[in-house]
Amino acid sequence: MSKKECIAMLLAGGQGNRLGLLTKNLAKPAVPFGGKYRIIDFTLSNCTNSGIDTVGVLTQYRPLKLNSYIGNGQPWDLDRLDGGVYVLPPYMKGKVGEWYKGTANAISQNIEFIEQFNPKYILVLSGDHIYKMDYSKMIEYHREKHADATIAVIETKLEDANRFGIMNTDKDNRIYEFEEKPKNPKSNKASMGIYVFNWNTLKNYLIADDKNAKSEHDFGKNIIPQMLSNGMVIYAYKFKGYWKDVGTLQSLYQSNMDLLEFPPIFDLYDPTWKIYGRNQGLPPHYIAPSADVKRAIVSEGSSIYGTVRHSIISTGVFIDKSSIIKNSIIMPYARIGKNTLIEDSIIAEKVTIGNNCTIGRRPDGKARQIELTLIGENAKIPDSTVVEKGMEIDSVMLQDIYDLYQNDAKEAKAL
Amino acid sequence: MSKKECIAMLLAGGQGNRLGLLTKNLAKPAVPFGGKYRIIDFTLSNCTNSGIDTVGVLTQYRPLKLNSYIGNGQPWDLDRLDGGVYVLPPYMKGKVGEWYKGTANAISQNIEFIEQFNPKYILVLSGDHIYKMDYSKMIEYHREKHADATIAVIETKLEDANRFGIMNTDKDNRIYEFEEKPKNPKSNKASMGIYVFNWNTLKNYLIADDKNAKSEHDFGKNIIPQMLSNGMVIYAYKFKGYWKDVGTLQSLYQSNMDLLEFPPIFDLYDPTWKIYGRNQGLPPHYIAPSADVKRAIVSEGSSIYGTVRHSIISTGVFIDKSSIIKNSIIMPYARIGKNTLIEDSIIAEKVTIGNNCTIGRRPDGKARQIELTLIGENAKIPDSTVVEKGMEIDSVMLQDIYDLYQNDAKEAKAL
Amino acid sequence: MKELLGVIDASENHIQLKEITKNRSIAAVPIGSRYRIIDFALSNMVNSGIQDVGIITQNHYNSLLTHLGPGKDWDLNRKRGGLFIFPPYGGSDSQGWYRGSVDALHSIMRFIRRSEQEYVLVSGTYMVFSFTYHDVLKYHIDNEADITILYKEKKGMTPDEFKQNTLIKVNDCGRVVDMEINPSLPRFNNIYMNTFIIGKDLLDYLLDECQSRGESDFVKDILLRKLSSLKIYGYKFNGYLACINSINAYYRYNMDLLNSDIREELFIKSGPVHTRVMDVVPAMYSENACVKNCIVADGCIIDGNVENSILFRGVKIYKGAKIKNSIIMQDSEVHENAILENVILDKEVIIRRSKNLIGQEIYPVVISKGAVI
Amino acid sequence: MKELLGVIDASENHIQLKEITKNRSIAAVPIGSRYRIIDFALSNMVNSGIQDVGIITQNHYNSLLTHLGPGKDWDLNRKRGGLFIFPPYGGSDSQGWYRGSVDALHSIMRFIRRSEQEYVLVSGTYMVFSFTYHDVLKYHIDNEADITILYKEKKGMTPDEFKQNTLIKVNDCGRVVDMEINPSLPRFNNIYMNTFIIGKDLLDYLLDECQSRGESDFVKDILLRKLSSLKIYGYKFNGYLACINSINAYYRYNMDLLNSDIREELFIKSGPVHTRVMDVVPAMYSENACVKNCIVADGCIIDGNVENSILFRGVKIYKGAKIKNSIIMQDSEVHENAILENVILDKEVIIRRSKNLIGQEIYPVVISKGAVI
Repeated sequence: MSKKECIAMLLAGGQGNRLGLLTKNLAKPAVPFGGKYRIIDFTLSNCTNSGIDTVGVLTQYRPLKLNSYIGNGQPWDLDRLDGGVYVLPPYMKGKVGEWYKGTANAISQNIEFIEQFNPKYILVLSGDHIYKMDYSKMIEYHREKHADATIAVIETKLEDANRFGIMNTDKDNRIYEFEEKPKNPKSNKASMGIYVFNWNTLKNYLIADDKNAKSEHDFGKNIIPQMLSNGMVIYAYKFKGYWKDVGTLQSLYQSNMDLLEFPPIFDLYDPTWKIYGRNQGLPPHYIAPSADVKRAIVSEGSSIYGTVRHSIISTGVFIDKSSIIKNSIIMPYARIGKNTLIEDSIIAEKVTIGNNCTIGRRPDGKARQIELTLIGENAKIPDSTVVEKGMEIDSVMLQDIYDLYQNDAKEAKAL
Repeated sequence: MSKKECIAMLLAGGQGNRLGLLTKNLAKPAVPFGGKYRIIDFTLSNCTNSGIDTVGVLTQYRPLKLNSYIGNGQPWDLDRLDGGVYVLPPYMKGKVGEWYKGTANAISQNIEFIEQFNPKYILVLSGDHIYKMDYSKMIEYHREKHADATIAVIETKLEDANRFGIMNTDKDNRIYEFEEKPKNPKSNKASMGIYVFNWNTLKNYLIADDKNAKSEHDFGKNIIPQMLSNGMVIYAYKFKGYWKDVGTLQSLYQSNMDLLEFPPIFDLYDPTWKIYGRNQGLPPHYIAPSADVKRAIVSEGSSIYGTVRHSIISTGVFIDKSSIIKNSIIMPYARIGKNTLIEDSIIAEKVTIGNNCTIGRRPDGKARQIELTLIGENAKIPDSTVVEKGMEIDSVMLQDIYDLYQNDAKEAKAL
Repeated sequence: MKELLGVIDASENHIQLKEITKNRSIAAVPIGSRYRIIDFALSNMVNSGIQDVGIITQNHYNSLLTHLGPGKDWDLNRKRGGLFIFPPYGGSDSQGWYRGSVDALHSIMRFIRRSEQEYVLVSGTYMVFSFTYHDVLKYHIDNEADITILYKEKKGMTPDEFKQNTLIKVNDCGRVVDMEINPSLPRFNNIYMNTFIIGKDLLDYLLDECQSRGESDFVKDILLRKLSSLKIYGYKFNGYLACINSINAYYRYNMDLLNSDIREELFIKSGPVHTRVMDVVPAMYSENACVKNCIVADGCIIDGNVENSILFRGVKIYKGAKIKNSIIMQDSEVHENAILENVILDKEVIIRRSKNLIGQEIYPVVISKGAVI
Repeated sequence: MKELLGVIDASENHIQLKEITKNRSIAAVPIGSRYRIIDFALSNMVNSGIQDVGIITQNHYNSLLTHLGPGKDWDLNRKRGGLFIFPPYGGSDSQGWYRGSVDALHSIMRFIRRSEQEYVLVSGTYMVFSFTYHDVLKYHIDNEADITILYKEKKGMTPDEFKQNTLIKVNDCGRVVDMEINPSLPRFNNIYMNTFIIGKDLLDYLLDECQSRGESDFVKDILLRKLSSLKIYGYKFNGYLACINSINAYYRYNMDLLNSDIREELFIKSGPVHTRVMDVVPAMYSENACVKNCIVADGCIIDGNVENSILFRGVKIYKGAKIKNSIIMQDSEVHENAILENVILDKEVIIRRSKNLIGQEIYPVVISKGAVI
């Protein structure tokens, strides 16, 4: 294989506990987003659009769907002869195998993979961020600054800065200190979890870190502080634009809703920076005479006979007559029956909801922080079910509820 | 994804201990073969040529090179929109992950993957066999016999039958008994480790087998005997033609040497059944005026200035003047210096051998079973080294030898 | 279907749809919000498991080439076989423009001869339907037929459509016993669907014989003449058929897609209709959008009123615009308060503020590509 | 090299190599055991990181199309950009056959205009060399040049080669100050390599101006005329150059590949030369093989004697055959005891037992594709 200027390593290993039931059977980067995308599409498209043609996707949690979804990489133009996209799970060396122990360890276990391409730079990315960024500009900046590492930062409100890893920099944006969630932040430059390293430098730090039993093998907690304390040159690269970590249900929901703003906060319509995704080959969507759709995103293959307000309707969704969808995300291939109300909810893939249901109704007259309701993948909600606001329900729970009901009925009979 | 008639699952997980140093850093299916191929090329090409467009490659041992080699599947025409080739490592479900515990367990851990394609049949293959076979004919046979499972068998000499899993069949080739390495074989039908199953049947057996703590989770030892004892219909499918399990160094060597027979025992020149492999884009090979090449296979990118007899010269190999290569396999990108003799040896990838070396010289006048010499990947053999017949040497050992020598020298000085 | 080679004759330049086919062949005409007409013929082959497809093109083949590319989106970009596109003058056998279907097929005979398949399925493009050919091939083989042609009962079709088509009479055994070409008042009940299966060697022989007599039309000079000497069978197709041979038919059949049953049959039942993937974002409906009975492709931004219409990818409808019974092709824009009724806008048309265009259902107004009104 | 668009003008039908170019363009002529001439120009672009390449073709483009396919083997089958092949009549701007390079370039001007790149690198194919263009572009930009052309000192070249080429005079600053086209007795020292870099807009302007005057030759009607009004710089190329403009040159330059230094320079130094992958087995040498100073492609089976020769893929040399100083193209066979000396066999030639063919070094015998002798 030829030498590559820069290859990207995308950390997609996390289980994403904070996405609740959504990631019960699904790796976080494979969670649907914005009607026809999955979260990982944004990072992969950024790579392609930035001219980075070799991407390793590090994954160990339920990678099947992600693996199938990425396939040969063709949708993102990453089906390259020399390079392209590789899904990299943990593997056995000799008699032993070990799972990835942290972000840095995941890269460290794949040193051999990276060395094949003999890259000058390595770009470390997260698989659960929604943004558009030209990495080639960041690499250019890294090169100009003769940096050992460069970290992309976004300026947050100072009062929010205590929730982030904060970079304290000098005038030239060189980082002299890194503080993880500081109580009294000195700066508002929050790390976006996007790093450029000189590969040879990073490699040495990874090998040293691996031998350190006390380390958590994490970039933010271990590698960067260690590099700083050794006087390495680390610069902050300021990013301006939309960026959202969709690691929680709330932020995932909010980021979807941001797409409905007009003029857009986050514009997907830019032809020079297309977001690629695997196409399902579905027909155009259909809006019936009985439908009423306002402030919505509607994707291919769906059919709408009911009312949709301020919601995301994904590919292959069916919404029957007299139903009302409000402030919700309906994920691919969900089917909603007649005369059903869905509000402030996330309805996961392939959910079926019967007729006359009420899901997540907001109490009248109260305007406060939205409390989300989540129906998990493949769940079948029977007719006339009421799911109260804030609940998370999946098919297994439904079975439990059903069993319970049967038991109650039996006991009732027995009595 | 659409329904597939049949998908293939290729067991490529084994460490291949019996290939010695060759598989120290390499999964067995990625071991070079026949000048420009790797072992897995034969099975993948069989799939493509049989019209099977979805192949899962089950791997857990050092899959990096295999992963990179398979890439997007394009060389084997397996870069399909819907299907193609997938490398399937073990993964974490919830908080726990487990490594593959046996051939059956490897498939069992990937039930979810297989279910995506909703196949009628599943073809289970091994990644370390050299042969050409039209699986579509075997599947057709399986269908015609209304079998639950079909096992490909090859007729061995009866005296060899005790080294194989032997199928005892009735006149119609229905299997009534399976004996693993029987002392007194009743039949010469040896299992080739190639199975067709009705997926729905197999799935149930896999799930049951997984719960059986006593099982070794192996197709030959557990699944097939269990199916037989339940009265399932299992047929033997007779294969005629060249087939070699290259699981040992000796058989790998022999199978390579078989390519040098004329007329060929195993013909790779058939245009209707091409063996595909990843192309290295090297120029044609060069035979110098000083060279003398007879009974040899020579691959692209090599340059030969010395003498080659009855040997396989792989891609990118360089053989300098006055050197003699006899009865050997020189793997890709090895470099052989001047005036060096190599006999009965396997020289692994990227080995450098200096001038005036003698590797594996056969004692004069003695004709007996060939005892192989192996130089492991990346080893650098200094000028004038003599490697005795039967040795296995790799770069780490060389370092030890060197250190030893230094020590000896020091001690000699100290004295 | 390893036994079947697919051939699509997209050199049909006798079919013209006014301005819409000015710079593109009928095969490349946009239809149904995100497709081109050829997608149906090609997807039928792919969904039937046909692995090698040759496409014969003639003039204005540029947009067709761009649409098909190397065939990736139909999974036909294979190492061996896959998609072969024949531009005119491309084959060394061809001697200029094709006079008719026999010339067109003859020009790629070398390709057909070299193929591994025993049978050839030849189809045109302007007859739009969704179907897989497994049963037809079985029927062909079981009947030991020389040629098997697809037909559909004509009921429900308009006299316009007969004029440019062939009607056939089939006896009880399925044999085709008579044909009439482009009749004004048809006597026969069944319309020939421009699709047939034939043995490779027989096709070779017939084309050669026909060309050597200086003739060029497959239906008139081969099928009709050989009705008695060859075993020509008809396979009855019972599904939905759209015969797009005039601008009115084009308009009417697009509107048919607002019927859910027809969509189900065309797009779902026989497998997906593959088309070029454009990586466009989903459609966006604003606070002011009012959309009723429409099919809408990805990439549309709708801020106005749309009813009974077909919107292609990237269409923009501004606030206050009113669109009814219309077909709006890719990237066209209808600005504030414009009114369109019974209109076909080709690609990249801009309708300025407050402009009105009203056509009739039987005479839709057609606006050429790129026009600004 | 995101700033550079690649254009290969493969419409060079003034270059003819006897029977070898009877049914193929010079760009598609086989060379060096497994390549076609265009592989070098195309690989130079790919190895320079150029992502979009347009190829202009003219007559006999079939074998070129087959060779290039969708560009997979050059990694140019991309979603956006990649390889674009323009058959004649393909662009709607083109009006027939190209009279010269200006017509050829003009016919794809729409493609060039639409590209994202600022500069265009235009190259022919029959000048074979391996090189990457990073430094040339930098040189072009640093000089603020209008056009930068590649040249090489003529020493070592034969008078034959000047006759079909352009020689240039370059001053100390690198400016091109004079040119002579196809001279018999050249006064200048440097041969123009048919390769230049130019700004997209300037190219558009110059082509338009030139066409509007009814002229058609880029060198004569643009470069030569504009020597003083434009800043035309020469970039000196110091590597190996093969100018394949006659059958003798073709023969001689193939033989050059037996020199290891030249192979190293052509095939290794500037990155791999990509070509169509054929999935052929490695070459097989029998007990009787005797091969000296040859380059041999995969798929050959050698049972005879071969010396100072170039063997392409799938060549079979039978026992007792003697081959010397020859070029044997793909799938040709030389049967028992045949003798060949100074011969070029095109593809799929069969030389029967004991036949002899002896040419001269300065007049090699050429046998056409498919001949049986």
